[in-house]
Amino acid sequence: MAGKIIGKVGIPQDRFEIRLSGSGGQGMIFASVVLCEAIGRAGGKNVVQSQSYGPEARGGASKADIVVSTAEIYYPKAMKLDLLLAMTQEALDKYYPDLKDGGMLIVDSGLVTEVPTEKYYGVPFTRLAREEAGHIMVANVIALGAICALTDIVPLDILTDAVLARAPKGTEDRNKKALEIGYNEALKQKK
Amino acid sequence: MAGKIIGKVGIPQDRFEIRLSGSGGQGMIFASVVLCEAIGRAGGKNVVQSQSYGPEARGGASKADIVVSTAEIYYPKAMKLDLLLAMTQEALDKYYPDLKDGGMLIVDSGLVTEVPTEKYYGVPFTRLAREEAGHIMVANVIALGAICALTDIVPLDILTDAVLARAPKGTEDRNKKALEIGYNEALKQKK
Amino acid sequence: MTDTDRVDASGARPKSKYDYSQGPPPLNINLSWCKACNLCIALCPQQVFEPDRDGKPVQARPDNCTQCTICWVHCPDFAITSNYK
Amino acid sequence: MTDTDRVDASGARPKSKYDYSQGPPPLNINLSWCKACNLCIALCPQQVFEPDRDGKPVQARPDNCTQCTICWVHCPDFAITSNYK
Amino acid sequence: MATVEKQKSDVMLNYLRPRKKFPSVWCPGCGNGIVMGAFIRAVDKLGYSKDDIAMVSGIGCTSRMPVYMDFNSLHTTHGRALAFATGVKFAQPDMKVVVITGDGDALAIGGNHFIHACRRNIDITTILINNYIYGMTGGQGSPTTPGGSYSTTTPYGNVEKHFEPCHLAIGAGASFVGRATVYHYPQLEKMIMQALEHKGFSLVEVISNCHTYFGRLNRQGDATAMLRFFKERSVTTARAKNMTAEELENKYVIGNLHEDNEKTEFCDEYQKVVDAHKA
Amino acid sequence: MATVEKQKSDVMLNYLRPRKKFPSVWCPGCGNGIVMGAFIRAVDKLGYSKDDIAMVSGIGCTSRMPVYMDFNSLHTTHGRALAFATGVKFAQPDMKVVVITGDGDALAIGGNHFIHACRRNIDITTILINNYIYGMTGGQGSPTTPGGSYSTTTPYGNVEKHFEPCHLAIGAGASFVGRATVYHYPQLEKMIMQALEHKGFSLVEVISNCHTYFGRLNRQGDATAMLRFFKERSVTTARAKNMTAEELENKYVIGNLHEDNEKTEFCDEYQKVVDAHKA
Amino acid sequence: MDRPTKRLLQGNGACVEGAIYAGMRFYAGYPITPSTEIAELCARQLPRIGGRFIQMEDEIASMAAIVGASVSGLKTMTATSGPGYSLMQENIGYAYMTETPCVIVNVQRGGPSTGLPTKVSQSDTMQARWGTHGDYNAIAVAPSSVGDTVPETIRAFNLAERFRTPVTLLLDEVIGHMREMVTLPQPGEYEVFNRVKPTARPEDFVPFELTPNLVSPMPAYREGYRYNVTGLTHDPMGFATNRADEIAVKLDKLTNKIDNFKEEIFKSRAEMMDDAEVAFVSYGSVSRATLQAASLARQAGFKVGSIQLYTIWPFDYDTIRKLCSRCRCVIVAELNMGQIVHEVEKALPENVEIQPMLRYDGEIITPEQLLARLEEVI
Amino acid sequence: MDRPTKRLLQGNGACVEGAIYAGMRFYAGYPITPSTEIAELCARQLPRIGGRFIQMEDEIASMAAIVGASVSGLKTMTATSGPGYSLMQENIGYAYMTETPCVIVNVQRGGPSTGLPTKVSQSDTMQARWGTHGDYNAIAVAPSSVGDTVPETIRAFNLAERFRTPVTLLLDEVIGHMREMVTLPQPGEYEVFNRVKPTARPEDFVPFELTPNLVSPMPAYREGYRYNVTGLTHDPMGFATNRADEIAVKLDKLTNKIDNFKEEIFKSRAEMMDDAEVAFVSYGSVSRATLQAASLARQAGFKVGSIQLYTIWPFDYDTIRKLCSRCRCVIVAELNMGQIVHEVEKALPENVEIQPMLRYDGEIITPEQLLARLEEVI
Ligand SMILES: Cc1ncc(C[n+]2csc(CCOP(=O)(O)OP(=O)(O)O)c2C)c(N)n1
Ligand SMILES: Cc1ncc(C[n+]2csc(CCOP(=O)(O)OP(=O)(O)O)c2C)c(N)n1
Ligand code: SF4
Ligand code: SF4
Ligand code: SF4
Ligand code: SF4
Ligand code: SF4
Ligand code: SF4
Ligand SMILES: [Mg+2]
Ligand SMILES: [Mg+2]
Repeated sequence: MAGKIIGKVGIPQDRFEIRLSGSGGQGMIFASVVLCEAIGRAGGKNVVQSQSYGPEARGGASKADIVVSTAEIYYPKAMKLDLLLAMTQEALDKYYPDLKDGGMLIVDSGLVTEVPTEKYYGVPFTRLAREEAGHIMVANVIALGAICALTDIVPLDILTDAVLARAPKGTEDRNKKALEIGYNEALKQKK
Repeated sequence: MAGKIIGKVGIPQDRFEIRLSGSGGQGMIFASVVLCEAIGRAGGKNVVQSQSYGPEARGGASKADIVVSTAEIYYPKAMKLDLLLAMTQEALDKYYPDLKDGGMLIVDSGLVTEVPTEKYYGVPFTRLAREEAGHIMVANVIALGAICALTDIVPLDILTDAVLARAPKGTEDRNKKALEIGYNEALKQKK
Repeated sequence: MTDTDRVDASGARPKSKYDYSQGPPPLNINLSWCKACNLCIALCPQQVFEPDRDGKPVQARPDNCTQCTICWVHCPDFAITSNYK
Repeated sequence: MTDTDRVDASGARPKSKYDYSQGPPPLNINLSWCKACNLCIALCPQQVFEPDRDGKPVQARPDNCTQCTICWVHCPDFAITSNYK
Repeated sequence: MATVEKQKSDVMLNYLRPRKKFPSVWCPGCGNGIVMGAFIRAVDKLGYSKDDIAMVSGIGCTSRMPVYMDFNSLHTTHGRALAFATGVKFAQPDMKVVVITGDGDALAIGGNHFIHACRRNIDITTILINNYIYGMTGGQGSPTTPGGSYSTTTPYGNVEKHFEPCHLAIGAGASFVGRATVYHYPQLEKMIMQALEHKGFSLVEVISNCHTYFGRLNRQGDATAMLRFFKERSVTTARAKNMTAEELENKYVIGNLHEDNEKTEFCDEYQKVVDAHKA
Repeated sequence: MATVEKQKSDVMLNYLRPRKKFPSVWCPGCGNGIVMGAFIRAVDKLGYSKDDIAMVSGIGCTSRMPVYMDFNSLHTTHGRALAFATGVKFAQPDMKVVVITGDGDALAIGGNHFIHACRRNIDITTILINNYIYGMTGGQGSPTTPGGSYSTTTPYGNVEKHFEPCHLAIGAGASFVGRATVYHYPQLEKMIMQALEHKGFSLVEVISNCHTYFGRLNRQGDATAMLRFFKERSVTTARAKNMTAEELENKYVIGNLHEDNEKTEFCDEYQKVVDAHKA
Repeated sequence: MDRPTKRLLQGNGACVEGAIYAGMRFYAGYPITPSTEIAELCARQLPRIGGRFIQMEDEIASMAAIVGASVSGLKTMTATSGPGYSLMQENIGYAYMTETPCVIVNVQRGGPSTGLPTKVSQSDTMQARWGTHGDYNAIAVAPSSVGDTVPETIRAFNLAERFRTPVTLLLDEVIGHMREMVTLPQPGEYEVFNRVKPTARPEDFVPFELTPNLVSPMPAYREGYRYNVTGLTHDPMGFATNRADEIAVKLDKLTNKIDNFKEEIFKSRAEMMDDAEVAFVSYGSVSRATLQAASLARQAGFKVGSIQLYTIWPFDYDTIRKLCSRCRCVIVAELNMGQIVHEVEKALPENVEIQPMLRYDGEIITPEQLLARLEEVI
Repeated sequence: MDRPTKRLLQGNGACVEGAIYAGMRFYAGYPITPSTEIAELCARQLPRIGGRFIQMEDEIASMAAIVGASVSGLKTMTATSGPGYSLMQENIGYAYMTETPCVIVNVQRGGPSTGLPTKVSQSDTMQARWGTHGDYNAIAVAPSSVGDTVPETIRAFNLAERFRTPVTLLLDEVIGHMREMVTLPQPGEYEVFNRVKPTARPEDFVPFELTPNLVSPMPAYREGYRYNVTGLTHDPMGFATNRADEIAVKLDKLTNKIDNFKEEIFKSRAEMMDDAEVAFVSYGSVSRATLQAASLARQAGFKVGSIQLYTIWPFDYDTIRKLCSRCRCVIVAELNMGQIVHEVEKALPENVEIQPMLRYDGEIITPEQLLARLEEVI
């Protein structure tokens, strides 16, 4: 489609599209909300979050999209992903085709075994959560730490504040630690 | 209103409008249905019957209209009555204004005491029903007999058939007698 | 419109503790509200009422009335009130 | 896909009247239907199962199985059938 | 409950709606008027302020009642009175909310709201006038029409079973349930008073006469005949206790059938949440 | 009831709908699947023909069940299954008509059809899976959510009273009423068989686990934990007879609660009218 | 049972006669003025012909029951009026989605809400097209007299069965309650369409198959076909789908199976329209008066015609445009605040003057009123 | 409770914030995807501000309860989606007839029937105008983003109270579920309209008085005014009437109190329309994409504009005609099979080409699709 308008101006690509994907219980919605809130609070950027639903509302949604832009976000849904986080093999298989050429792929290397590209970051989020952060529940937060390290989408301190503001009382330390683990582990790999 | 159309052709008056009116229990609907059916069966004329309803359907309706015409009946409601039967004072007071100049008025002379005209037929239907036909219930049928005698709307035998076809089993004789009483009583008065 | 006709009681003395002979009749009947349902006439234990031509109650035996309330509490159209109670 | 792995029972002899040593394992598990809900594993009175990495049942102590029906009637996804019953 | 002077026979005139035309639309002798009188006298005896009473009804002959009285009146859609009333009561918990309803209105189309109001035990008094038929629409069968009875939609005799409104209410959780008839006036008035004073959902089922349809179609005669019939067929709960099921067949057991004064009330319970969480 | 060969463990595979994707949409461990297994095995034991069974449901997790089985399946609107089923049964009186419904579907929006089906005593078997919550929409309170329990619409603990579905059904006139749990499988299967064979309206209330919402919000753990909980809290009707009301608090009384085999059935009674009046 | 074929019937009675003629054997309903006589007559007549009548607990249940019975294999009907029609909307939508034939009679009275239970109105016209949520296509049929209520009811059933869809029969209080002499049709006099049954083997059966005319054959229960019926958007197998392509196919099917056959469905009666410069457009009981007014105007020498709509929905814009090709003014007469007038506006070019002649006070439009309006425009 | 005024909210959450800002203190509802979060948030938030939340047994009861509570004196709201909206229709009609202010939120999903519970749609647009039986006039408001859901919800309440009428707030699944950062308004930032109370003495009070603006003052319960409220057509005293003259007066009141103030009610956002030769008309979540497409076209040098409807009903034909006075082509983009497109057709002269750009497969319209369509017409 290269007509009179698109041929001339194209659809502006001033947007960064993120998808967090996994299975029901992995807290992808929570992670997306926190990430959005952090980006929103950091200022200067617009964010839109959306998620998929099972039959009616039931069943944990397994996919959340975030669109980030310095301009007004006219179209709220992700079209071509700039960043895909896949916490399971199934999620990767399903959403990899939506990743832009050259887009960033982050996978849970403990659960995802077959990756169709060599350019990706693999961090064993779930194993790290269980073994180092003390609870499998925070694998998603570790992943957020990794995203923070691998992109310049949001500063770590603001992300930390956002996580703590939403985390249940009593889990602050665990979450803080999780963020750090993810951040550091990813930094190691940063190319 | 005497415009370009009405001034020229007028609204055709080839219709005869009858209203049977009384109070709830007096069987005006039944009478109108039977009369209609008789006219319809006699052939050559179109008939339309309609009736008024209380709140929702409850409460015996007290008024039934019949339009008779040799032509197609376009407008199904009565506009100016050619014949008004009033079985109570209330009914007469309410509907007398709808009677055409020169229209025929028939009242139950036992129950209606104030009649605003001198040109009317008065027959004590209810009293005749109680005293001569054996049951107050057939006052309406007596009235039908009277209408039959005073107009040429339907032959008595066809009317009799129609009444008997609708009357409950076991009341045939009573109804037949009622028709005759009404017919004869009215004939006496026929001017 | 109120029924103020006094109709003489024909038979036995009423058991009433009220003496109606000096004052108004035992009851007020609002004939414009009355629908002639016959309930008061039928339910009165003292046969105080008779129906008029339209079926509405007439106090035929007023002195019988004991002000027992039955007629007015059962009147579905609030057409009866007492002159004494 | 059916779980046909036999995992040796380590401990005591099963109380089962069935002898599984010559034939197929006591149960057929349809892993593509199994959702790893853990009910069969937890409810089996003979501790026949162990969860695999995904939480799906593995017949860890097949000889214990008495064909009591509990696991398959409680499996909400009809993933378990018996090879003997 | 304020003490009031001895009630005059014309007390109800003080409660009729000004500017409304009387008499009512009801047929001569319809029991609805008797219930209305009992309700007014009960309210008067209890000394409630007119402003504090909301009368909610659906559609039906019975449901025309509120318009005749000088309270706040809400004549709603068929069957939904209790749902509207729930909104009124919850919005204005200090009001006395009363629902007037027919057997069709409450139990046919409105059955769901009926059982849920019972379940919630919301403090609404429901006066259900059971005349065993749809009066307003001209005599169709209702959920209380007895088996074998005639109506315009059961021309060969009703083949359906009927609800016992009181049993249904008890099964659904109502905390005050009683039955009265339009013949037994003093008991009716007293029961309405008790229901109004009860905290929680209260049901007064009033057996009443639709002689125009039920009476006529089932050869039960006119209003008087039907009231006499109610008299003959009624037994009090006290007497019923010593009667066999057979003896009780075709009898109306009248009196209080169920009363639970321990059950907490919906609006009260909600208020506790508000009190605990209000910022 | 045809005599059938001893049932194989894989019998249910014969009844699953061809061309439908398995496994189901339900969460891992959802009790719905257990009930579905019991239903299939009951049907198989009774030897019914697949063609003769119509399964009707409304909307909810539970109501998704019929699509998975190779019977005539009618997945209708929320709460209306019994009204649709009444149409099916009355049109095809020789069929076995079964309604699968949830506590919300049957008792919230569908409460009216529920009580009227009970009243009519129409020969429909209703399997009501009571998981105390709205599963499908994500964990809102239902009419069976116990007082004090948490759901997404009772964030401060439920202030409402709950229905006892069985009591409601009895109050409304059902002629077979029983309660089972997904833990007590053999009893469940047997009760479904009895209900299917009963002539008239039959209700089987199955206590089931929505660990995804009810379990999580009320800290009752996963599917296994909830099934164990049902095991611990259940007493049979036989045992319950000798227990005090206090002892019975928070217990699930399981077994047949009501059975009336004398009551005539709606379609039968109607057929008599047809036979008497058919021209 | 030999009864005279000419009988005095209310419109409501004529509707029952038409329905039984068309093969209706299952009626579920809930009484409401002014439709109640339909239920009462069905209660009396259906047992006599082995049919079934049930009074349900409300209109929602009535609509549900007729859909259940129709899926089971019978021709079914319910009747109601405004408030009940509103309550039925959700389950009417279910009938659209599941493509279940059935006839819903709406004997219109004044609204909104409880409104005017015993007064005439035509104010549910737009609701018959747009009353339930979502996208679908609707058929609504409107007779104008007691006499034509018999064939129009038969036509409503035929359309329902032919197109596998709910059909609304729009009567009004005047037609419903008025009595006229009606000659009842003999067997064979009118075509009766019966639903097309599948011929595929059960294992090959595709319940919502895309046939050439977009209508899928429909088995009754116990005919060996077991399939799934759901109100969820579904694929041709009847299984719920979330796939964009399958969703569009289903909705297109619902719309096009009717749109593609608009000419077969649409029915109007054009009188004196050949050279009409002024035309009435009307439907239902109003058409009697418009026809008279038009005739009178002709007698007076004016080129006036009358179009009566027997099919309200789908509205056939092309036909109306063609019929009115010589008109400079069209008077749309209806008993509401202006509903079908918008459709007529859409149908006609801008240079045609559209005159709404509306009445919504519970009374019908008189010939005098129509003539007075005519006088203004001719 | 000090909370940051900028928050990440779903559209459903923004709706609750707007409602509470507008003074909503009573919510009755029944869960249904995709509106459920509105109920859940009300359950949590209302007790904290002394308000009341109740989950009713169904949508019929929910609608009834908010009318009851509104008559009692509170500002009330319910929220639902297609199937529930259909069920509410009868009691929405009661609110029209009794002139009871309240807000009904319809978070639209795909229909008809159960349809597509988790997929976006705008297919209840016509139902919001014609869903209940009888004649009446309707107001419907449609925001296009999470951000403008706050002020539009406030506006919906203001319109409801100002005109004593139910108002439908049309959201859709995308707006309802999507999250954006929203700056919550400060007290005083938006006007909040409170219902006009009577000043007459109780004995002179005429509850449905014909005031100059046709809106009658409305007391709360326990303010000393006792009057009758009925769904029957009634006279100014609130008593049922069958008199033709009084009936017409009542229906005219219902219609004219809104029609006479169309300009006050209608709200649209016209961008780049001054010299636009081609325009988009859209509403709800689609408007985001149309605005982008129009901007891009402008950048490419084409005279393209965009009109976003914030008020759907009453549809202001005049304003649309004026705004499009230079257009030769108007593209109406909506997520249904063509609903508002008919209104746009009615508004514009015949020489303007109308291009429907419809999508009804559960997905939203992309800017690419809009540009592709634009390319065809420019
Ligand atoms: C939705 C709806 N359906 C049906 C009706 C018609 N209707 C009005 S009153 C009524 C039945 C009334 O019966 P009941 O509640 O027993 O009251 P009664 O007239 O006997 O006092 C019916 C069916 C209506 N008004 N609205
Ligand atoms: C008219 C209507 N209102 C609301 C809904 C939304 N809804 C779908 S399922 C459901 C509740 C289901 O609860 P339950 O019946 O207990 O079934 P479960 O999911 O727990 O098995 C609701 C409210 C709907 N589909 N239709
Ligand atoms: S008060 Fe008693 S005694 Fe007196 S008239 Fe009335 S019913 Fe008869
Ligand atoms: S009870 Fe009342 S209405 Fe009936 S007859 Fe007596 S006074 Fe008249
Ligand atoms: S059949 Fe019984 S013993 Fe064998 S695995 Fe299953 S539950 Fe265990
Ligand atoms: S019960 Fe069934 S689904 Fe659950 S773990 Fe066992 S085999 Fe899998
Ligand atoms: S129809 Fe029956 S219920 Fe209605 S007013 Fe008459 S007697 Fe009373
Ligand atoms: S949400 Fe609850 S009821 Fe629904 S499938 Fe999951 S566990 Fe079962
Ligand atoms: Mg009744
Ligand atoms: Mg549930």
